[in-house]
Amino acid sequence: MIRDFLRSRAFGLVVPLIAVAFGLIAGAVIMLLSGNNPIDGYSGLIGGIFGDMYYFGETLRAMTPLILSGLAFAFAFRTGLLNIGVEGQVIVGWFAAVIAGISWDAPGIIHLPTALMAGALAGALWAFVPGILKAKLHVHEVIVSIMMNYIALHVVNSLIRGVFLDTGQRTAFVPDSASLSSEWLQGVTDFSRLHWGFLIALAAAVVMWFLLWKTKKGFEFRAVGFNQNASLYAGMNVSGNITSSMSISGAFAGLAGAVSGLGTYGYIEIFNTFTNLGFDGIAVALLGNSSSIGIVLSAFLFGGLSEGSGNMQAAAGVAPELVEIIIALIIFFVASSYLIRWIYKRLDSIRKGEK
Amino acid sequence: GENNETTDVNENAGNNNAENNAENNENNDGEEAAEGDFSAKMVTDTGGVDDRSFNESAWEGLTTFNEDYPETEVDYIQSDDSADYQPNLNQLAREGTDITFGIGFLMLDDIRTVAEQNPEQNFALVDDEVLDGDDEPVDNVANILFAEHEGSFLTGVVAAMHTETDHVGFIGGVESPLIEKFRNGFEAGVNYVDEDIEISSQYAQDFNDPNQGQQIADSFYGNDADIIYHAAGDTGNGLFTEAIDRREGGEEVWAIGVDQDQALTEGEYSDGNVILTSMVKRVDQAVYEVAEMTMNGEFPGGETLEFDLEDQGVGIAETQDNVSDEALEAVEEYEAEILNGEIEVPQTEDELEEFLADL
Amino acid sequence: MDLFLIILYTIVPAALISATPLLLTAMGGLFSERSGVVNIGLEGLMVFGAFSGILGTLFFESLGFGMLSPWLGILTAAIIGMIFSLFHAVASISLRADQIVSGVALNILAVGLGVYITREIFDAGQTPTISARLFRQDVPLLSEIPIIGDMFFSRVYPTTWVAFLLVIVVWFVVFKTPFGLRLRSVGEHPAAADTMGINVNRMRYIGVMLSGLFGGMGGAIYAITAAGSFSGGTITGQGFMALAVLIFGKWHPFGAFGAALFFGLAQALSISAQSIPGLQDVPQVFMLILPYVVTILALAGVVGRATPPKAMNTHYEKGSR
Amino acid sequence: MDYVIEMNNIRKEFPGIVANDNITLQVKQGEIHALLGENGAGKSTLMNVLFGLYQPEQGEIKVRGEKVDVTDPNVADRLGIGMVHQHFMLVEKFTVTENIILGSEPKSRGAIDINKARKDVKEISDRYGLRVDPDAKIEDISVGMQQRAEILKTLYRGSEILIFDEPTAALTPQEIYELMSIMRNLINEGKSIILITHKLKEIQEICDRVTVIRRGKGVGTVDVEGMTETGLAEMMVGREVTFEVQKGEAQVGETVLNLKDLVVEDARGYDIVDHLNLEVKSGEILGVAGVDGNGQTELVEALTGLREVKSGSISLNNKDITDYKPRKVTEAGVGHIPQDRHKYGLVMDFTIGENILLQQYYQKPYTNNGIMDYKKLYEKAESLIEEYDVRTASSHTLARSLSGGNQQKAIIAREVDRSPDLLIAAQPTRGLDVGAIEFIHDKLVEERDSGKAVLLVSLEMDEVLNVSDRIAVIYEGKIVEIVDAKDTDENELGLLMAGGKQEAGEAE
Ligand SMILES: Nc1ncnc2c1ncn2[C@@H]1O[C@H](COP(=O)(O)OP(=O)(O)OP(=O)(O)O)[C@@H](O)[C@H]1O
Ligand SMILES: Nc1ncnc2c1ncn2[C@@H]1O[C@H](COP(=O)(O)OP(=O)(O)OP(=O)(O)O)[C@@H](O)[C@H]1O
Ligand SMILES: [Mg+2]
Ligand SMILES: [Mg+2]
Repeated sequence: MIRDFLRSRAFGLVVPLIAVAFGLIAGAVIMLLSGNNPIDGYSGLIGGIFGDMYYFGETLRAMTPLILSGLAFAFAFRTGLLNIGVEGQVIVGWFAAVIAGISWDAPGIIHLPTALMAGALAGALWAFVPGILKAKLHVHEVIVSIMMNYIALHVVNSLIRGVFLDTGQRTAFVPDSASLSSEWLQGVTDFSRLHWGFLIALAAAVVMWFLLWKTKKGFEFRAVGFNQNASLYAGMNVSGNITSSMSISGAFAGLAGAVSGLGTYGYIEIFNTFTNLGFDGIAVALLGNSSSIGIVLSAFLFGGLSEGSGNMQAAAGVAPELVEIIIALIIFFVASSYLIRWIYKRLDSIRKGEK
Repeated sequence: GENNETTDVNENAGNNNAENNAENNENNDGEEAAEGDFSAKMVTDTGGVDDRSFNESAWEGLTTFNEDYPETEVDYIQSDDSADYQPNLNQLAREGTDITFGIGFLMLDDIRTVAEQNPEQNFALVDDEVLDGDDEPVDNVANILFAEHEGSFLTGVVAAMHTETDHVGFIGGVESPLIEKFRNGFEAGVNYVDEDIEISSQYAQDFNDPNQGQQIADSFYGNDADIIYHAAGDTGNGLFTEAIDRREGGEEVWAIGVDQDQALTEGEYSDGNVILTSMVKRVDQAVYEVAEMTMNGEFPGGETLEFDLEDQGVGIAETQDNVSDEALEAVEEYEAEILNGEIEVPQTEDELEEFLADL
Repeated sequence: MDLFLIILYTIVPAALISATPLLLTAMGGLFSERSGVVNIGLEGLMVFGAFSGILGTLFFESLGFGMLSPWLGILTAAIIGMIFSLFHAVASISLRADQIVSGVALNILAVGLGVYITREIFDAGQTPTISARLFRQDVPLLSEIPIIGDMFFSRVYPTTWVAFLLVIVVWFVVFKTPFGLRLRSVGEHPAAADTMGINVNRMRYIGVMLSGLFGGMGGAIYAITAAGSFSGGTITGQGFMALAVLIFGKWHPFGAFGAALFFGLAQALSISAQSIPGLQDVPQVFMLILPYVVTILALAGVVGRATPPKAMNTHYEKGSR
Repeated sequence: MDYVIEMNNIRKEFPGIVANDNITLQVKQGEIHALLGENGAGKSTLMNVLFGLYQPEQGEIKVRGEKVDVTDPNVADRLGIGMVHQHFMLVEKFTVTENIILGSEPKSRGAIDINKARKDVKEISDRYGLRVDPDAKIEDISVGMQQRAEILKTLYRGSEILIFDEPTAALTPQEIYELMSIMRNLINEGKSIILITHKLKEIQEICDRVTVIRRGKGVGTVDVEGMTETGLAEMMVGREVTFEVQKGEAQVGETVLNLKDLVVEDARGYDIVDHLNLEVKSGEILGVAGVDGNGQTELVEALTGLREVKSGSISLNNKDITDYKPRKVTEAGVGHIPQDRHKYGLVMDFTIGENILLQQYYQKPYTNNGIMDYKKLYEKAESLIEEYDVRTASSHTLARSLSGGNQQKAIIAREVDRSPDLLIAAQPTRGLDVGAIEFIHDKLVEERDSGKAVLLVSLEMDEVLNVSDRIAVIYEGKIVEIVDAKDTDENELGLLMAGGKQEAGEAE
């Protein structure tokens, strides 16, 4: 009985929920220890997520690129690759999409898709490098993708600075024909920056699920991820699969950048540091167990917590870093689901013993 | 609902006698408070409210304002990344804040958007000018600029007066028009004193890499520069590290700080302080003034206030222990020349070239 | 030729400075990964090391320890880093969390906790600047050696030489002592180690805690020598670079030494390029990406495949195969 | 009676299964005691209990008459119990010496005294006749030498009671022969041995007594003398077992596989397959016999497209398939039961269903226009699971959790079901119990009887002799002789495998 439950899908949901609860309790303890009122803190936080349509819209807006960068990491992860380079792929994707947006004119029906494609392609290209090196020369993809992050940052900054600078630190705005922003979505959410990219991100989650679990290619990606030799034996093109799954991962990352550029901002600016969208994507993916649904949910949690933290500070004077602590602890508890299972089993056997 | 027509920048900015205003408004204030507290709040950029730079300075302005007018309410919201600017500005606007300051030119576009969405609210942007789609100023936004080039010119003068090797340096954070103003002003100042002084300059392309700052400083000092000015945020801390290190090793080198009187917090070594002087940008004063004007119903919406040498919006730091009297005299002299228009300090590369050609 | 030497005189000392924290942190990663625990959390360990190193220095300064303070600060960071690393150890060893996930959580936690505590203590997002510092010094005698002396032994931080000595110590410990043999066996084939009576989990705990110790020192040295204070932006990516150094160096102390130095050189070159005739006209962006591009080329061309410890990223349960 | 080891009424449970159910095992001083049982009967579990890796739920253990509590391998070590595990417990990147001293290293001034260690290893290996190179890395040495290193590990610790868990499964006949004499040496030195093996012949040859367990329960202990192989097998399986492979005359047809002057390099660039010529015809099983390392592995890899051919040609049904990629080889009509089932045969983290369709997933009806139809895939897998008697909880179970025999059955189901013209079976029964072996041999014969060509590569002389119609002996990358299985015997084969023919030829 317990064994069945512990293995069941339902339990798969219970673990993250308990983990979130643990994380929040730990956060409350930290607030108490540091002399803050946890109830005020959390009501500020929740107010900052659900308080009104504006905040809710902003939360959805914040989670949009996180879904995509989470998918990017998860896709590679599912195929046996560690794509630490999501960050760099986000940056080049952002850049390419905005440049495709500002450098020519076309009707929206062509312009917007091209700009999005440009972003995805740039991300894919950036990920192709560690992919091909891994496939052909067995170079560890982790280092190459870390290096590619820095290269992306410097190259993109220098191109903006040298070629595309408009005012201040940014390029010109993309025209409406290449913009994802939606007056309607802004209208219903009381002027939040929610944009069509949100739907693209949700669609991408479906795409990833479909690709991995419904297509022939997905079968091969997963097989190669688990066992290259057996995949070779079964006639799969191993190095081709490594390269393409890395590139697909990069395309998701590039889209994450593209929706930020075409949706939230409308431009790209010189980055003083990394955007962190990519690094947060790693955490989102891991928290979501690298599954599409899990990623959407954990991106919501991430987006919500970080949006809400502003209000938490304003309303209760709690430093926004608390949210990072809570996120880290939630990840910790999810990863340690063994602990939760163990506690559950213990409780169960105590209950039985009493009967 | 203050409606201000665009007025002449200087005319308005000239009206900056803070103390005077403060006294004048004591009476006024009681009425305002009765209607509901006047609130002035700010959104920091990603540096945070305690960045020992302009965010901190702006917050100081607001806290002083609050001390002077205790019935008012002041507060800030911190931004963790640039995607936070808009929600944070929006949040303050929604709370009905009487004036919301955006600190840093990175907030330019966000403040425009939020201001357009909340036409009843007042905003002010530090370090840039908000223009709408037709390049016209936005009615409910006041723009606060500083003449960094003028202040940097004076530090350039100090550097030129102090250099023993006739070689000085400049370290920039990320290359951008704003940081260019610092550099061009500095170079103009140095070469105005002595055309033959060599100036090395380099961008770290990062505001947050003290290690690189140190290495750049190392290579400048190693190539005989003895005074280095920085406009590079945390990267500049590496400059101080290197300067202290060389000082301890007996070398006579100097560093010049930026934005605040950095000698107060940085640069100490066993036998003094390596910071020769700093280029101070009085964000506090600017914020204070704009808040006060707004409270008095004189919100300078749609206007651009440039705080320059004349209004003491920029200048060299109060800590002057290391500066020679000679240099101070020169500073005074050139300051007067700038004020009376004899010297027009260049802001851009092109202007600098022209300026140097005319020497 | 002379010019070449002059270039070396500028960039070698600079390379040593940037290599030091990377190298120490990579040594930490080496202990952890050699014992079979992946350590993506090196970044977080450095962050926490930087935080506790600065805090420790400030604390000892205030007690009047003077010039001893930074050293005590580094020691503090080593100890606190070790304690902090228990987070990763407990999760990934005892609670069988995925090691990569746990490392990522560690990174997020370090920044959050470091800045949060900083705010609580100083009411600001960054600490004050330390005043007791470490200074670059000439190494007695050695700095007199012609050419080499000026390059390697003049104006170096004492921490650099401590780090280099530690590399030798690490090498000795890992490859020459029973402890090292056991540590490596646990990372290669935990079941085999278990049958030889070695407590697998205990070795792994030690491995991870040593990574905390070294990572903490690495972060502290970076903060104390270069930054002088701690804020959320003090460590941005150095831990990942240290991970790259470890992999590039093929999980070997001397390999990591070479990799760190190589990396430091590339970086120093990119910074000094503007004062080197011939390189002055190269657009800065090429110089900025140089270290990273060269690393990729080196991996692709010369260094080739690196095989990680075999049991890395696996949990050990008795009796499982 | 003085038993060195007494395990009384041992019970050990794993979640959902009782691996040892009230088993009693008594080992006399100075004997070689066999432990016999099918795959999964519980032999390894029982030994792991004795060695302290598992704690029993019930039962007692006595060592030299004294009741002991073996809480971990260190306790076993102190009691003089050493174990050579079924799956080698060697660190591949370490040297032989390092592996042996691990956990009890000689020290001098804090460092390992590697010279003393090497000397000690040398001394012990000389004493028991265990040839090893103390400085060689495990990954570079033969399986036989790895085995000897494993034994040395126990001797180095001074173990008096040695447990060998299936030590011969991966050894060549020569190595088995050597191992036997080593075991005799050990007994002469006064040690006692518990030997687990599926090879009844070995039991007969070397063991004194045998304890048989079946499905976790003890069946009994008997003296080996007077027991026949059939008797032992019956005791173990609980039914009659035939050892002779039942097969009729071969109906030999056209040439299916034709290899001409085939040259293949090994990883170090050495011509390990060296101008090899061979034909396999439909309706026959051609066995390739040879000592390990004479190019068998590379030959099979070249045939199946996993390794590049340097020169020469491979043709299948008169069509040149040299340098075809694996998938094209498969589609041309080749089935391949790989030698290493974990490395090549299975994706261990895929379900057993996905593994069974690993060669067909991309074809209709499992894939239509790039979209998979998992429903069809699992339907097919389930029918094969049924047909080939793969014992698994469901078709959605991960391959990892199946026992070796059942994993192998799944591979055979996959390869045979496609009904390839040529079936290449490399070491298809390694490590399996007699029941499973019987099943697999029957399948090979069935294929041959339906007119397919079968190429059987095996290191087990028995298997080659029993199953094949013709036997090709491979030596140093060449086929040195082809003999009719009916007309040859172990002696002749053994001689040929050792290069006998060539030497004879050279002498002429
Ligand atoms: N670690 C384990 N966890 C759970 N069940 C196990 C474990 N090890 C063994 N078992 C169970 O115990 C039974 C006995 O396994 P064991 O390995 O002892 O068999 P064996 O007799 O050694 O088989 P073989 O001849 O294949 O080596 C298995 O059928 C399996 O169900
Ligand atoms: N760690 C484990 N957890 C759960 N079940 C296990 C475990 N190890 C083995 N088993 C079970 O034990 C049974 C037999 O396993 P075992 O490995 O002994 O088979 P085997 O035939 O000896 O395989 P091999 O040929 O690989 O040695 C399988 O049914 C498997 O499910
Ligand atoms: Mg077994
Ligand atoms: Mg077995």
